[in-house]
Parts: sequence; structure tokens; C-alpha cells
Amino acid sequence: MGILDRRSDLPLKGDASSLYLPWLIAPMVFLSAVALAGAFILNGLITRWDRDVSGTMTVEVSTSPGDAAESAEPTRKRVEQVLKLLDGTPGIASARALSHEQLVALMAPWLGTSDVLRDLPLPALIDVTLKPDAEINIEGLSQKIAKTVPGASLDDHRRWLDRLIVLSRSIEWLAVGVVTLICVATAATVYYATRTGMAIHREVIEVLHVIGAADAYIAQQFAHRAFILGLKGGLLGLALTLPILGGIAFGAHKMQGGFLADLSLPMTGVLAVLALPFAAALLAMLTARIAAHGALARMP
Amino acid sequence: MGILDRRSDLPLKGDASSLYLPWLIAPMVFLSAVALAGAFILNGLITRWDRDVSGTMTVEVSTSPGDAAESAEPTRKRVEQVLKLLDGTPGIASARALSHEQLVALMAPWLGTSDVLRDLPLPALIDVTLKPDAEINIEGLSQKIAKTVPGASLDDHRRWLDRLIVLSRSIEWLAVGVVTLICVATAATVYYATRTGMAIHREVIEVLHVIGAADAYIAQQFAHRAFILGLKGGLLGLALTLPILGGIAFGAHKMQGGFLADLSLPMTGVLAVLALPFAAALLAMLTARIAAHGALARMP
Amino acid sequence: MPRQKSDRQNVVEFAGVGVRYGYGPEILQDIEFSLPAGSFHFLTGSSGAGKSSLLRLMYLAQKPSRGRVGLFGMDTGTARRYQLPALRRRIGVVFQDFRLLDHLSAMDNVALPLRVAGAPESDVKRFVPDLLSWVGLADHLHAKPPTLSGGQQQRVAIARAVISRPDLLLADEPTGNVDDQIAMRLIYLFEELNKLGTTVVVATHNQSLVSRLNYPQMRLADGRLHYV
Amino acid sequence: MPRQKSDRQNVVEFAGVGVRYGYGPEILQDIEFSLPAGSFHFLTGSSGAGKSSLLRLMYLAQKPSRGRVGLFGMDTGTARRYQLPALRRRIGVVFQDFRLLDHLSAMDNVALPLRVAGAPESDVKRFVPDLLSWVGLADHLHAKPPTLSGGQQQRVAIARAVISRPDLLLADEPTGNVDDQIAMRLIYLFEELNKLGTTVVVATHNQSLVSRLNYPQMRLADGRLHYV
Ligand SMILES: Nc1ncnc2c1ncn2[C@@H]1O[C@H](COP(=O)(O)OP(=O)(O)OP(=O)(O)O)[C@@H](O)[C@H]1O
Ligand SMILES: Nc1ncnc2c1ncn2[C@@H]1O[C@H](COP(=O)(O)OP(=O)(O)OP(=O)(O)O)[C@@H](O)[C@H]1O
Ligand SMILES: [Mg+2]
Ligand SMILES: [Mg+2]
Repeated sequence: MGILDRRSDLPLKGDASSLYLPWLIAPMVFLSAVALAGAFILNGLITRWDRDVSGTMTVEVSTSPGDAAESAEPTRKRVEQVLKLLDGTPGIASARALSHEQLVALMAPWLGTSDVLRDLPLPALIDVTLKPDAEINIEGLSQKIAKTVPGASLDDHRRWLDRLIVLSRSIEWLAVGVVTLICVATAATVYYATRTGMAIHREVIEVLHVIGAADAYIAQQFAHRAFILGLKGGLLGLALTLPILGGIAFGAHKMQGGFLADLSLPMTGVLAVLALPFAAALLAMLTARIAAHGALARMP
Repeated sequence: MGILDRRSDLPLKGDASSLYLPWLIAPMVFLSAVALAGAFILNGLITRWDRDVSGTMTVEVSTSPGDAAESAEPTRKRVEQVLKLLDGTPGIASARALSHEQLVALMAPWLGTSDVLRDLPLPALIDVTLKPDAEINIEGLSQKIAKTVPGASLDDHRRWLDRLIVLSRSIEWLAVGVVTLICVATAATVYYATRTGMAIHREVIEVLHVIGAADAYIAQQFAHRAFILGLKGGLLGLALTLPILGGIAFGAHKMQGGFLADLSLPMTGVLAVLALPFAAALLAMLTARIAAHGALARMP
Repeated sequence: MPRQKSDRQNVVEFAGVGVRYGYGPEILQDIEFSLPAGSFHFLTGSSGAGKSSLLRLMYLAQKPSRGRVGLFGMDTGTARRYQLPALRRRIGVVFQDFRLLDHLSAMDNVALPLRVAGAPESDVKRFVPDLLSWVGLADHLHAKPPTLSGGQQQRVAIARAVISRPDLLLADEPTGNVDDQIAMRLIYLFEELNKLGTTVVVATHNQSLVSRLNYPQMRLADGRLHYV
Repeated sequence: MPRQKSDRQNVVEFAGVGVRYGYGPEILQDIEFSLPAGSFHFLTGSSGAGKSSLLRLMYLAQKPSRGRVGLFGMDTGTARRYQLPALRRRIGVVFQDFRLLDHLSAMDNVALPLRVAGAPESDVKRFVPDLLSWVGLADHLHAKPPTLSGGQQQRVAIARAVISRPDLLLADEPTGNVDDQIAMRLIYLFEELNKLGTTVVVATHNQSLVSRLNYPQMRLADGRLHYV
């Protein structure tokens, strides 16, 4: 009914070009959706990491390497030293040593929670929170700590995080590239399909043309058909995406507590993915209109 | 020329059904190739693990948990105890304690080679090689070791390996399922395409039919066309696979030394993947022949 | 009929028109003629003489290789593209091979020119069944062309050409698949339209038809136009 | 011509044949006739009378709703599917709408029956151009049907029907798009074949053709067959 069921002068329903277009658009929307969702998820992840990590630093105090026996006590003392040093530094809000249990929990995503790990004498970690907008000479502080307490080192997470951010940004750009490529491919496909459709229906188009149908009248029918087919293919592609996105959500759930925890698609991402079939349909419609006008313009 | 360039009574070249078939077959061959290659690679990996690991066991001796100071010497002594016990067990070919360096290398793929790790007092590991065909009561030996040397435990890798093998076998079956599904989908597509082709060319087919062309004569033309189109699509799909397989090979190269090292496609796998386009073409040909005969049988 | 002075009442005007396909010879040469509004002409000539080609020029499905084709006082060679649909709607065409749309019923086929011109659906309901009844297809209003006999298809094609009361009616072999009785009835339809002012050109091989009716005859032979 | 006794020399035999399309009325009823080998008949009847349908039954493009159709002494209703192609190759058909294959040249179209029957390519080279010349298409051997005029297409269709010297020739309105002169030439072709033993049935509206030639006429009216 309504827009979906208009009378058409062209026998476009059920013709070959109608049959294959959705099957070509479906995988494209599928790929776009996966790329888009991936980009959104990644972006959310990085934003969260950034929020969690910036404004904090970590001091690692190795288990006193020289004296293997009774290493716990000297290590504890060296940790105290570092804490005192940090307390005297302006711009630092708090510094707190992590308990062994916290350490084990921290490493769990990488190492699992086996008994072996629990027995390992892990290096001590000190969590440092900075005051907001504090201007701290990280380089200087780092050198000072290393000099005062041998075996202690400052890690402001930057190097690690920066690398991750670069990686993630490139993945996002990759996603954008993929979506662009897919748009181009979809447009090319629809263009080609419309031209094929024009060729298949050449006689009918000629008759309409001779009867006095304006180009827009004919192109409109192809455009309308392409919209329907594009929407069909797009919805199919979107349907294919659901198990994948569900799988990611499920995987994230299983990894609960790991550093990939809370892999969720933000609302804007959901909307963007849901909009894809309509975008594909619109793209198909516009391309079909252009292709039809192009072909009609070559008629006398 | 030759088989590829025969005169055809049907205007099959350049018609719509010709245009979309390769694009539908290409992704199917692509998926089949990836699934097949994956299954072959996995199979090779597991075979290698199996070969490496079966006939061996490991005894883990924890760093004497009670006495943290001077733990090295007691641990060494407990290792000696275990070695003596193993030497006295029939069916065991050799037992050998791994050096700290070997331990670190062993854990490198999981933990990297950071300095922290090198300083960790790792549990001692003893490599045990069984005599071929030796009948050993693993359960009894395991209990004996645990009783004699507290903190020592026998690991015959079985549990770990069995799980991996189950996982891998299921992945292989998944691959077989995927390929089967894809075959069915390809056949359905070609069937549908041929029926569409028959519909598009109904008039021409009717003329040939009335002129006295046998069903086989007409079906043959569709079958031949489907073969060509299937081969085209198959080769395209195979071409798409190459970067993926190349990527896997490259990735394996980068992980050199890790437990995924030597991810290579065996010769049979290469042949199977290379045969896919031809298999697709044959499948397309047979399906087209059947579809054409089915449609022709409904003509008077 | 000598060439007339170009004035407003000439519906069709050809000046120095030639047609060739590809690199072949000119199948129409130096065609010069004009059709006054309200005239009725037969177009004859043996098979392959160029009758259909000449008609194609008139209904703007083809451009001449050289020369000028004027329609309703407009030079079609210099007309803008957007002006042509309106021109075409003033022309009714019976194609030699019918060119019905197979997926539409006889009624929808005949209604096509009305719908393309944006006529209200009430007009379609009022005129189309009547006209189809007139050509003897009252029982086949909803039949699709492939289920109609050759002569029935031809009559649908004729109904489609005349439904919008065109100012120029071009019929290419409109009686090739009907018997003389029906042929006369169809020609009568053309004559009725002609009386209302439509300029009519009928290309035909049916010599008995031509001789029975007293209309001027344009004859194509050797690529040139002769008046008979 | 009364119904003849069923014997080996009857090429076509209809017994109690009726045809209906879908749930419509029977457009052919109780058709009983037989065509002796070497006979020549015209099939007439107004547009929509069922001429094409009757011919379709004879060239096995359609099965009767009831009754028996015999061809060359074989009951087509009980014949096995694999026997039919051989039967069909003995029949030449001129379709009312030509049904040429648009992607093949005139020559390849005419050669089709020979090739389908597995004739050597030398036969194709020898017979096809000659026959096309005979129907006046020597200059259009390599033209594809869409570039031919209506009458030219019809002549290609006729050449395709007779090229294999069929035992039964069924022509549906074979002269609708050519003038009387060419029509006589084509009928002459049919007569030549007829003299060589071919049974000929020509469905036509062309009354002048029918009256000029002295062949028996089968006339369809109200779904029944009448001999004239
Ligand atoms: N599209 C085309 N390309 C090449 N040649 C063409 C084309 N259309 C027509 N011709 C040639 O032009 C000549 C005239 O064709 P046209 O159809 O105008 O003849 P006609 O007078 O209508 O004949 P008929 O009475 O058989 O319909 C023919 O020789 C034909 O082969
Ligand atoms: N496939 C079909 N489905 C339904 N009705 C059909 C079909 N083919 C023919 N008819 C109907 O059967 C009747 C006879 O058609 P047929 O084509 O045999 O007539 P004809 O004698 O050849 O007419 P003409 O001289 O106009 O070609 C017509 O009324 C037609 O509408
Ligand atoms: Mg013509
Ligand atoms: Mg007929």
C-alpha cells in the first residue's frame, strides 16, 4: 500500500534486476554495519580508558632483586619511601599501594586466576591520583623516584595509552574508509543494475517515451523500485548483523572483568547502524535516478 | 575459444542472469575457501601439538610456599626428590628439570619477555618423556608424587590438550557445516538464476522447443553458461581469499615462537582451496542442467 | 499534392530529409513534404521501402541524418528536450509490431497515454472500456496481451493510439492481422477522428483498402517520395 | 471434405478436440478433421476465432483440453516425451509474431532448424543464403531482426520454416506485412514445397489471396470447423 505498492508502467516487479539487487546490497550493509559498530565500540572503549587512566599514574616497586630471602619486608619499606616522596610532591591528590589481592585481580585478564599466580611474589604497585589541572613535571618526578628508591619506576600510562589510541584511531579511519568504499560499491552496483534494467526494458521505455512520458516520469519508477530493493537488501543485511553484534555482546559478557569488559554500542551507534538500510535505500534511489536520466538522455 | 566460446542459440551472454551470478558465487567461494583453509590450518596445528605433547608429561614443583626466604635451595631439593621418584618408575624414558631460561622462554608467548618476568621466582618444571607404548598408571603416579613431595603435581597435558582438540574438532565440523551450507546456498542461487534465465528467455526457448531442439540441447546451453559464470565467480572469490590467507601467513610469521607459530596451509589444503572455483563451476553447471530440465519438462 | 507553403496549418513539414542507418546507404533521400492539418494520407511502398522509418521520424523516435523535421510548427531539430514530451502527447502511434506492455491488461495499455498525460482516473474509467468495446474487445478488457490473438493485440494497439484524440495519428500497417471487415471498422475510427481535425497517416500494404478509400497516397520507392 | 479414414497417409488427424484457456469457455469445440499427405489448405476465420490455437495444437506447442491429436500416424497424447523432438523437426512453423531470435543474424535464424537437427555446416552454407535471396533478402544476410523492416522479418520467419523441407508446413498469417506481389511469391514457395510432398496449412485473413488460389478452405466460426 501507499508508497510501497504504486502502480508501475514498467514490469519491474519480479524482473531479474529486482532479484539480485537486494542480495548485493545486503552484504554491503552488513559490512558497513559491522565496520560502523566496531568503530563506535572502539571509540567508547578508548574514551573510557582515557577517562579512567588520565589523571592517574602508577609507581612500580620491584621485589628487592638482590636479596631473595625475606624480600617482603624490604619491599614494604621501599614502598613506604616512595609514598612519602609522593606525599611531598605538589599536585598529587593521593597515593596508595595496592594489596596483593588487588594485584592478582589486576592481572587476571592476562594471566587467569591460577594458583601459580597467587603464589608469585608480584612487584608492588602504587596508584597515584593527580589533582585536576595539576601541572607536574612527570620527567623530573620519574628521575627523582628512580634515584631515591632503586627498583622503583614511575609509569604515567601515556606511552601505552597513546599507542592504543593511535591504533584505535587508525581502526576508526579504516572503518570510515570501509564504509566509504562500500557506499561507492553500492552506488556502482545500483548504477549498473539500473542500466541493465533500462536495457532489459528498453522496448517498454521506448513506448513510454514515444507516448510522451517525461524522463522524470520514467526515472521515477526506477528510482522508486531501487528504493524498495535497497531497503529490502539493507534490512536483510542488518538482520545478518544482529547475531554478530549479539556475539560481541555475549563475548564481552564472558570476559567480564577483563580490559575489554563493557563492550557496548552507544545509542548513537545503534541509531547509526539502524539508519544504514535507509541510507542504502536512499543511495540506491538517487543512483537509479541518475542512471535512468543518463540513459534516457541518449534517446532521441 | 573452444569450450569457452561456443555459439549459443540463447542470448545468454550479457543478460541479467549472467551479470549477477558471479557476484553471488564469489562471496560463497570466498567463505568456503576461508572456512576450508581455517580447518586445514587448525588441523595441522593440532596434529603438531598432539605429536609434540603426547608421550610427554610435566611435573610442576611450586616454589616452597611456606618459607619465602631462601626458597631456591629447598625447591631444588624437592625437584631432586621428584626426579629420583620418576627414575624409579617403569615406563618412563627420561625426566629432566627445565632451567630458568627455558621456563622464561616457555612463558614468553603468554607473558612477553619483560624484565619483571625474568625476576619472578617461577615454579620449577620437570619434563617427563614416556617410553613408546608404555602402560603407566598416571592416576597412581600422580598421587604418589603429590604425597611424596608436597607442592609437586603431575600434569599429563591430557586435560588441556583434550579440550583444545575438542574445540578444534568442533571448529573443523563448523567449517564442514559452513562449506555444506554454502554449497546448498550456491546450488539454490544457481537454480533460481537458471529458472529466472528460463523465464527471461521463455520465448526463445519456446521457439527452439517447437523447432525440435531436444531438452538436453537447450539445458546444455544453460549448463555451459552456468559453468562459465560459476568459474568466473569462483576465481573472483578465490582472488579475494588470497589477501586473507597472506595476512594469516604474515601474522603467523610475526608470532614466530608463539604457540601459533608455523601456521601454514598444507599442500592438500592449498589444492582443496584451489579446486573450489572448479567445484563451484561444476555445482553451478549441474544445478543449471537440473533446473533447465525441470522447467522444460513443464512445457508441452 | 505539391509542397505547400510553410504556414501554421501544416502539422508535419519535412525539408531535405535523409535517413541512413550506420554506414549503410541512405534509405530515405531528399524527402520534402508537408501535411496540412486535418488531412488523411496513405503511405505505401514495398517491404523495406522505408515507410516505418518515415513514420519513426514523425513520431520523434528517430532523428534524420540530415534535413529538417517540423511538427506543429516547431523545428524538432532545435527544440529543447523538455519540450518534446508535450509534442509527443499530441501524436498517436500504432506500431507495426504493436509494442503493447505485456504486464499490463488491455485496459491499462489503452489507458497509458491518458495516465502519462496526467488525466484523471475518471476519464480512464469513462473512455477506455467504451473504446475497447468499439474495436470488439469488450470481453477482453482485463486480458494481458500475451493471451490475446494477433488481431486482438492489433486492435488494442489501435485503441491506445486514438484514446487521447491526438492531433496527429500515425498508423503503421494497422490492419495486417485483421480481416477486411474489421479493417474497415478500424479505418472508420480513423475517419471519425479525422473529421474531428486529426491529421492521419496510414502506412499499409493492403492495396484493396487503399483503392477502396479515396485518400491521397504517398508512395515510397527507391528512397524517394512520390505522390499518387 | 469429409473426415477420412485413419490411414498412414494422413499427416494430421484431430478427433473430438476441444481447447479452453484457464476457466474460460471452450474456444475450439469438437474439432474433427484429417489432412492427407501432400494437401494444401487455407485456414480462415475472423480475428480471435482460434486459428492460431488450432495451429499451436498441430505444432505441439499446446495440448488439447480434450480429444486426440494425431501427427504422422502417432497419437501425440500418448507419445513419449523423447519422441516429440523428432516429430517437431518434421514440422515447419511460421509464427504470427515471427519469433525470430533477436541476437542472431538473419542467416543464423534461418539456419537454426538445420543446426538443431544436427545438419552439417556445409548444408547451412549451401542452402541458407540461396533461400534468403529467393525471398528478397540477399542484402540482409547478416542483419539482426531488430534492424529489419516488418516485411523483411516476416520473410526471414518464412525462410526459417521451410529451410528444412518439412513434411508439414504451418504458416500463421504469413503475408500480413508484405504487399500482394511478395505475398504471391511466398505462396509460390509454399506451392513448390507442396509439390514435393509437404502438407501445407496457411492461416490467413487475406481474402484476395484465398480467392485467387484454388485450395480448399477450413473456416473457424463459433469454435467449430467448417469446410468451404
Ligand atoms: N535500426 C535499423 N538499423 C539498420 N537498418 C534498418 C533499421 N531499421 C530499418 N532498417 C532498414 O531500413 C530499410 C527500411 O526499413 P523500414 O522498416 O522503414 O521499411 P518498411 O517500409 O516499413 O518495410 P515493411 O513494409 O516491410 O515494414 C530496410 O531495408 C531495413 O533493413
Ligand atoms: N494463452 C491464452 N490464454 C487465454 N486466452 C487465450 C490465449 N491464447 C488465445 N486466447 C484466446 O483464444 C481466442 C482465440 O485466439 P487465437 O489466437 O487462436 O485466435 P486467431 O484466430 O489466431 O485470431 P487472429 O486472427 O486475431 O490471430 C482469443 O479470444 C484469445 O483471446
Ligand atoms: Mg514497416
Ligand atoms: Mg492468430
